[in-house]
Amino acid sequence: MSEALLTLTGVHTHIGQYHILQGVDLTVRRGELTVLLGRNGAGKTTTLRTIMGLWKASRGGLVFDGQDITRASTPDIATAGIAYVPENMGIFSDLTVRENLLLAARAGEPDAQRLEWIFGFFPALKKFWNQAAGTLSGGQKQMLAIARAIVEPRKLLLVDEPTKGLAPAIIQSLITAFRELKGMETTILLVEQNFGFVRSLGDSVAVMDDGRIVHKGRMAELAEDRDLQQSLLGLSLDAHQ
Amino acid sequence: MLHRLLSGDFPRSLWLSGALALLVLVLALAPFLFTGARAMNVAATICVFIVLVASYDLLLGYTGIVSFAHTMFYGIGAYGVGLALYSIGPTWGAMALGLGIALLLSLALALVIGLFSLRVKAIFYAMITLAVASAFAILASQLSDFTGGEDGRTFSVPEMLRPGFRLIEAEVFGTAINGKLITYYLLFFGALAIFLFLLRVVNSPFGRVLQAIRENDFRAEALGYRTVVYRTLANCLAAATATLAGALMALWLRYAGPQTTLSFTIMMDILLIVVIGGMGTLYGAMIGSALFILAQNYLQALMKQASDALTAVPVLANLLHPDRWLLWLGVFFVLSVYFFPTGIVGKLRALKR
Amino acid sequence: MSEAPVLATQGLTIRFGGHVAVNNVSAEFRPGTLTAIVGPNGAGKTTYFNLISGQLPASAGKVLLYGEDVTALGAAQRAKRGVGRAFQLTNLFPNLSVLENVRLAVQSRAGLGLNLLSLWSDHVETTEKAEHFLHRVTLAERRFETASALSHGDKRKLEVAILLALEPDIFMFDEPTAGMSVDEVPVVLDLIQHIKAQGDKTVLLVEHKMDVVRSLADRIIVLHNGFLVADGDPAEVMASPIVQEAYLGMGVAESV
Amino acid sequence: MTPIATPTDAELPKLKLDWAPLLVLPALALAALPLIGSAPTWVTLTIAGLAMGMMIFIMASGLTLVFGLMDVLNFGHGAFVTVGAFTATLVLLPMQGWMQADSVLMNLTALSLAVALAMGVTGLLGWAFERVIIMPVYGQHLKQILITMGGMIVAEQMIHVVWGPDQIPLPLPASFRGAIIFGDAAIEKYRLIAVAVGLIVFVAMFLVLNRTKVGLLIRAGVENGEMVEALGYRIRRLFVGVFIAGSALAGLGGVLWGLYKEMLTAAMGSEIMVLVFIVIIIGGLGSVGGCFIGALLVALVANYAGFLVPKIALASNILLMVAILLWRPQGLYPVAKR
Repeated sequence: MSEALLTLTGVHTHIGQYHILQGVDLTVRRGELTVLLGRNGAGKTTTLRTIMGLWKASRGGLVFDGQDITRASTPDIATAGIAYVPENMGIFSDLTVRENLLLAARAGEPDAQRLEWIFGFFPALKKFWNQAAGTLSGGQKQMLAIARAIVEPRKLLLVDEPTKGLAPAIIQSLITAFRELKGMETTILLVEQNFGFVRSLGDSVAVMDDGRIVHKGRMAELAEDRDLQQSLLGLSLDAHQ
Repeated sequence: MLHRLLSGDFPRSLWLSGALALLVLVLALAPFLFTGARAMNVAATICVFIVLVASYDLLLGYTGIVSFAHTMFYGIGAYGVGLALYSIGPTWGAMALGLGIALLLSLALALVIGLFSLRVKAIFYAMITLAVASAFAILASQLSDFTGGEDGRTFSVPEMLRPGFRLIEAEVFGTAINGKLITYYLLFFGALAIFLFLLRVVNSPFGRVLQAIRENDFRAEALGYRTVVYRTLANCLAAATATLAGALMALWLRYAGPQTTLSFTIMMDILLIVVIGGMGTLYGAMIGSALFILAQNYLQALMKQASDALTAVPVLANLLHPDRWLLWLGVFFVLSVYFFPTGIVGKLRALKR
Repeated sequence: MSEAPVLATQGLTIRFGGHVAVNNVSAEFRPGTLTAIVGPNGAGKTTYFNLISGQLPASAGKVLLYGEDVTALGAAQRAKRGVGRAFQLTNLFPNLSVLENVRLAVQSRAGLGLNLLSLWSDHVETTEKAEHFLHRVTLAERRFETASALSHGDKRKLEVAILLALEPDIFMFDEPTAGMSVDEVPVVLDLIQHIKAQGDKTVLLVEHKMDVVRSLADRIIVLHNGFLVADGDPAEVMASPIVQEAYLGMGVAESV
Repeated sequence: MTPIATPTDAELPKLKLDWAPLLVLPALALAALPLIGSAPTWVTLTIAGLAMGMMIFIMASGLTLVFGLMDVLNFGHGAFVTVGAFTATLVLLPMQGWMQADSVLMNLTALSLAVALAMGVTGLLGWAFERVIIMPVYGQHLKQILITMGGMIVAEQMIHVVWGPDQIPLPLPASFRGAIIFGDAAIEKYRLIAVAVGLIVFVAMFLVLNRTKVGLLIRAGVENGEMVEALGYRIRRLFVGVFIAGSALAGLGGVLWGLYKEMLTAAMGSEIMVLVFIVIIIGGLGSVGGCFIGALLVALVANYAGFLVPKIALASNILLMVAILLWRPQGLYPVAKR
C-alpha cells in the first residue's frame, strides 16, 4: 500500500446545532481512488466539505500532504492542491465554458494539450466552448465541473456524487474520465451512492453511517462479498440495482 | 377580561408588566401629577409615539417590511386635520372631514405603493418608500400656498379643546378641567384604544399569517396565502394608524408643519424606538417611546450643559452640542441593532428564564 | 381511468434565458392515481412541479385544473383551488412552533387568514385539526418546539404534515423521503399509500429511488432534458429501451 | 405507453442583447423637444441632463455592483458622497490660488490632488464601514438596512462635528467656468467634463468586468462565492476590494457633484441618495449597464421637468420609476437569480 496523502483523525463537525460528523477516521492513499459510500444523510458530503474547509472541524485533525489543514481556509486548502466538485456542481452559469475553465487555471490560460486530453472524453465542452454554462444540460454541466477540477494537475480530487441522476451515456464518459485520471496516478476521493458505478473504479472503500466510518477495506473485497454489501449498504444498493 | 383586552398576549415578564403598568398609570394621571406645560407635552408626545411606533412595528417587526414612508402617513394625518381646521374653521365637522380625507389619501397611497412594490424583496420596498416619502416632503414644502411651506400652518381647534374652555369651574386635585386636559385625554384614550386594536390584530389569524410571511413568504404563498394581499393590507393598516397618530399630534400642537411631522429625523426616531423597544412585540413600542421621549427632552438639556462646560475643547464641545443629539442617537442605534436585537422587551423576557 | 382529469398540462414550457428547462410537456392526471415523475438530475422534474403549482410562470402552454385554465394564476390561488405541494428542500416557518406551522395550513384551508379581529387562540378547531395531522406523521409530541429545532427527518415529516393539513385534491411530493433515516421512510410511504387508497385524490411524486417508485406508482412519466420521453404503465415504461437508455442505467451495468 | 421523441444534443440557443431600454433614452429626449419648444434650450437641458446623469451613475454604480456581488445594499452609501466632497475642500480651499489661476495645468493639478485625496479617504472609510458596520450583518437584509441607515446618520453628523454646521462654498476652477456657445445653445464647460469623466468610468468598469481575471472572479463570485473559494481565491478580499472601489467612486461623484452645485452641505449625500435609489431600481438591482441607462433617464427627466413644471421635479422621477416598473417590474436589465 502506498503512503497516505490525506488523513482525517477523529474529525467532528457541527452545523448549527447539529452534530454531523462524530469522529471520522479516514485515510486516502496516494495514487488510489477511494470511494466513500453510505446512505443519504450519513455525512459523506459533510466529510468532503470539512476537508475543503467549507465547514470547520470542531474537533480532530486533518493532515494533507504532511501539512496540518484543520484550521486552514478554503482558498489555502485549494492552493495546497485539493480540487473539489460539489454535489450541485458549482458551475458559474453566467460565465462561458471557457471562462469557467479559465478561473480554474490559476496560472493564466489553461494548458492547450491538457485541454485536448479533456475534450477527448468530454467532447461537448469543446462544442459549447463559448456558450454560457447555464445553458448546458445537467450532464454537460457535470462534465464541466469535473473538467474544471482537472484542468490543472492537482494532488487530490474530491468528487461528490457525480452520477446522481445522469443518463448512462454520460455516466459512461465519466467512467472513461476516471479511468484516464487513475492512469495518470491522480488521487481521488469519490462520494457515491451508485455502487455499480464505483465497484470497478475504486481501489479502497469506506462506508459511512451516522457520521462515522463503519467499514474500511479494499474495494475488491467488498465487490466480491455479497453479504457484506447487504449488511453495509442495504437500502442504497436496492435503490440502484 | 384582561385576557380579551390584551388579546391573550401578556407581557410575559414580571419587570415588563410592572414597567408597563407604571407607564399606563403615570400617563393616565399625568395632568394631575405634573403641572408644567413641558411635562404635559412629554406625556402627550409619548401617547402619540406609542401609536406611531406600534403601527410601524406591525410592519417591521411582524411582517418584516422596512418602510421609510411612515412619517409620510403621519404627516398626512397632521396636515389633513390641520389644513381642514385652518381653511374651514375650528369646527368638529372640519376636523372629521380633514381626518377622513387624510385617511383616504393615506390608504390610497399605501395601497398603490404596496401593490406596486411589495411583490419583491424588502430592500426594494425600503428604497421605493424612501424615494416617495422624500418626494412627498419636498412637495409639501413646495406647495406653500396650500400647506404653508416650511413654516407650516398654525390653526385653531374646536372650542372644547381650547385651553380657555372649562368643563367645570372647580379644580380637581388642584388641576383645572380645561380644554387642554380634554385634548390630553382624547390623545390618551385614543392611543390606548388604537394600541389594544393593534394588539388584537397581531394575535389574530391574520397576524399569524403576517408572521408566517416574515418567516418564509414563498412557503406562505404555497399554503394559499396571497402574500401581496396580506402585505398590502398590513401596509394599509399601519398607514391608517399612523395617520390617526398624526391627527392626534396636530390637535395637541395646534400646528402642522414639515419639521414636526414629515422630517426624516422622525423616521429615524421611529426606527430607533422600535429597535430599542424590541421588534415584533408591540410592548416594545410602549417602553421604547417612553424612554426615548424622556431622553430626548431631558438628556438634550444635559448635553447643553456639558457642551457649555467644555467650550475650551472645541471638538468635545461640538460633539456634545445639543444639535448633535442625532449623532449619539445614530451610534446608539447601530449598537442596539448589534447587541440588543431583541430590544428591551426581549432582554426583560429573557431575564425571567 | 374513465374519470375526467383533475389536472392537465398542455404543451407546458419554460425557458430560462436560452435554456429550455421544461419543453412542451403535455400530460393528464386523474383522481385515484399515483403518477411518479422520474428522470435524471436537471431533467426538469422539480421545474415541472413548480410550473404546475404556480411557483414559476410558464413561458408557453397551459395548466388546467378541472378543465379551467389556471396558467395565469399565482401559487396561492392554485393552492386555494386544491393543489398541495411539498418541497424537496425543507421549507418551513423556522421561528414558529411545529403546531403553528401546521395550523397555518389548516387555517388557509378554512379561509380564516383575513380574519383580523378574532383571537388566534380562540380557533380551537384549527388547533385540534393541526394536532391530528401532527399525530399522523408521529410529530405530535414535538408540537411546541420551534420548527428550526427539529432534526432533518422530523422537518421532512413536518413538511408532509403541512401538506396533509392543506387537504388538497392534488398532492405533489418532491422526493419526500430524501435524507430520511431508514426507519422514518415507511411512515411517509404509508401515508402516501393511504392518500392514494382514498380513491378521490390525485398524487404526483418525484422520486429517485426506483424501489419506492415501483411499490407506489400506477404510472410513470419520464422527463429527460425537459422533454417528456415516456408516459405509461410502470412495467412498460421500465421495459422500454428509450427509458432504459435515457435513465434507468441498464447500459452501465453491461459496460462495467 | 406513449413513446416520445428522444431529445438530442442540439445546438444551444445564444442569448441576445436586449436593445429596447437603450431606445428609451433617445425617445425620451425627442419627446421632450416639442414640449420645450426651443431647440437651444433643449440642447442646454439635454447636456445638463447627461452631465447630471453621469455624476449620478458614478455615485450609483458602486452601490449597485456591491449589491450584485454581496447582496448588500448600503443605505449609508450617500455618506461617502458627502465625505468625498468635504474631503476635497481640504485640498481645494488651501489651493484656492491654484484653482483660480488662469492656467489649465494648475487648475487640473489642484483638482487631481483633491480627487485623489477624496477617493483615498472615502475608499478607506468604505473599508472601515465594511469591517465595522456591514460584515457582521451579511445575509440579513433587515439588519443591513437598519444598520447602514444608522451609519449614514453618524457619518452625516460627524461632518458637522468636523466641518461645523455651515454650508461651504466650492467655486469651480477658473478654466472650467463659462460656457461654449454652440449656435444658439450655451453649453457649460463643466458639464462636458462631467460627461467625459462618466463615460471613462463606465468604459473602464465594463472592461474590468469583462476583460480581466478580477472581473471574471467578480462575476463568478456574484453567482457562487463558495465555489470561487474552493478554486483557491480569497472571496472576502475580492468583496472588500469592490466595496472600497464603490465607496471611492461615490467619493469621486461627491467631488464632481459638489463642484457642480458649487456649494456643499452635510445633507447633500442623503439628498442625492433618493435619486441614486431611483436609478438603481430603474436599472435593475445589481446591473451596471442598467444603472448607466437609469442614471441618464432620471437626470434627463429631472432637467426637462425642472424646466417645464419646476414644482414637481422630484415627483416626476417617481412617475418615471412607476412607468418603468410597470413596463419591466424587475428594472430595465434584471439580474438573473435575484
